[in-house]
Amino acid sequence: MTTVLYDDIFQLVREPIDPHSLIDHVRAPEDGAIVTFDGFVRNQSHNRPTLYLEYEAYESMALTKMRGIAAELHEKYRIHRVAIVHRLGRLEIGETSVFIAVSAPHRADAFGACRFAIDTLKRTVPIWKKEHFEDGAVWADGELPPAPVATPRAKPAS
Amino acid sequence: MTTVLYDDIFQLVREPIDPHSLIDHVRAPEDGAIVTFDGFVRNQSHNRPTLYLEYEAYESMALTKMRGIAAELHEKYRIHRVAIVHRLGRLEIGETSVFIAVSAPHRADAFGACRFAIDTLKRTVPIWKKEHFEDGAVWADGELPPAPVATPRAKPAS
Amino acid sequence: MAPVSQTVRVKVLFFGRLKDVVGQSEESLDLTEASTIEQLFALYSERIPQLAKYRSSVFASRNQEFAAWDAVLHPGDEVAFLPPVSGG
Amino acid sequence: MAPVSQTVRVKVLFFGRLKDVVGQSEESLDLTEASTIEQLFALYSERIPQLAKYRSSVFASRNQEFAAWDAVLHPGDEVAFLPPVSGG
Repeated sequence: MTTVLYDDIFQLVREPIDPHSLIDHVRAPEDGAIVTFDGFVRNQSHNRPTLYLEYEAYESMALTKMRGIAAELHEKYRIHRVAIVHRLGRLEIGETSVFIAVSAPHRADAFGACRFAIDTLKRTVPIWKKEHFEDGAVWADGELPPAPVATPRAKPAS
Repeated sequence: MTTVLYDDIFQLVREPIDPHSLIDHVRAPEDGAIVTFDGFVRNQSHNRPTLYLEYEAYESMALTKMRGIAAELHEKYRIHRVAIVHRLGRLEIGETSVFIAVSAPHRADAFGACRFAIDTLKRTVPIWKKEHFEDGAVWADGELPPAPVATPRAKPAS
Repeated sequence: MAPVSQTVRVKVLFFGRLKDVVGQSEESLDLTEASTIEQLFALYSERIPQLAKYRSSVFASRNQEFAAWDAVLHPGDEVAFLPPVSGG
Repeated sequence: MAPVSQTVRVKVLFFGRLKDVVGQSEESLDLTEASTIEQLFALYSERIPQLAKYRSSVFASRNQEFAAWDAVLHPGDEVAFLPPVSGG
């Protein structure tokens, strides 16, 4: 079994995300392109003014899933490095909740991989958002994982 | 005739590009997503080690074309603001030659617009790159504009 | 030898709105016989009837991987019940 | 009245490898009769024969917009000959 090591970053943080250090991390002279995605807190949700958000995660599984996304990116695209960071806890309007940076020799791979990363994160990484409004708070409607989970029926009990 | 004004940025600069000020410019609380593209100088070209690059532009036309790209982005995508900056003159390995930032309420528009912007810039904005190697310098092979220019034959002389 | 009945200790986690409904985020539970994830959820639904209506939208994980509802639990498993995710 | 022949002064620009071939980036030129962009390029190709081989890959602009080769030049026009672009 081959183990491939990439110098990628996966983090769940409770302090503000610093995009610059993440961009610096993925940037290398053999690349030519970096694409970044910055997701941040909007001032409204479904036309209701938002006060602030709270994010919580199943942290151990979320980190495993983020690592899995990066591995899939390296399989699907010709990229160099990936940084995926999600913030937890209370976030104010305009603050970054998720930041993704991907470096690659060519732009098509950088764009494709960055887009795939955020789309997959939003469907499969166990993180939840609670939206706080003037008149109360609600858990945001979530997204469903992509495919039904296969049943491991054939596996004998060990 | 309606004039729509957007608070976009188009620049040709001879000093290092500062991505942070451009990202700050496009970021607004009604958005939720920023996608950026950072194109920078690779350490090789077709497997020959690059020493440095030089960019030149037909500056007045390049700025007009960049403005045109932004206008097209606002037509095609639901986006908020655009910043497109290209550097000219001598660039060392790892330095950013082009930086594009697009903010939007939703990520699909931010990704689509940012990708469209760099693809269109590379085909239509009159900027040229000279690659300097150990043993000399060559103008890079360029890209052809997308479509043949229509002939204004029917237009009477004024 | 006849099989010896023994308890299966699992760790159970609830997140998001499920945590609010259940009133706690985590507990250790001793199952008196081999159970599936489905049976574990049914156990909680008996205790907290309003949990049942979330069944169709809930996902389950075992040991940090999405798991099928008919997966049989083993001693030491960590099971989590997950509402549709909304990160990003 | 019979048309009066008069010179058409245009500004001509060369970029990238064309600038190297022509040896200058910009000049003002008085055309003695109405000319197209094609004819203007031919004029330079007579002066600098090796320019002709670039014809098929060159684009022309008039007043900062891509222009057709059969576009007729007017006084004050700014014409540029552009190799395939390689920015980004």
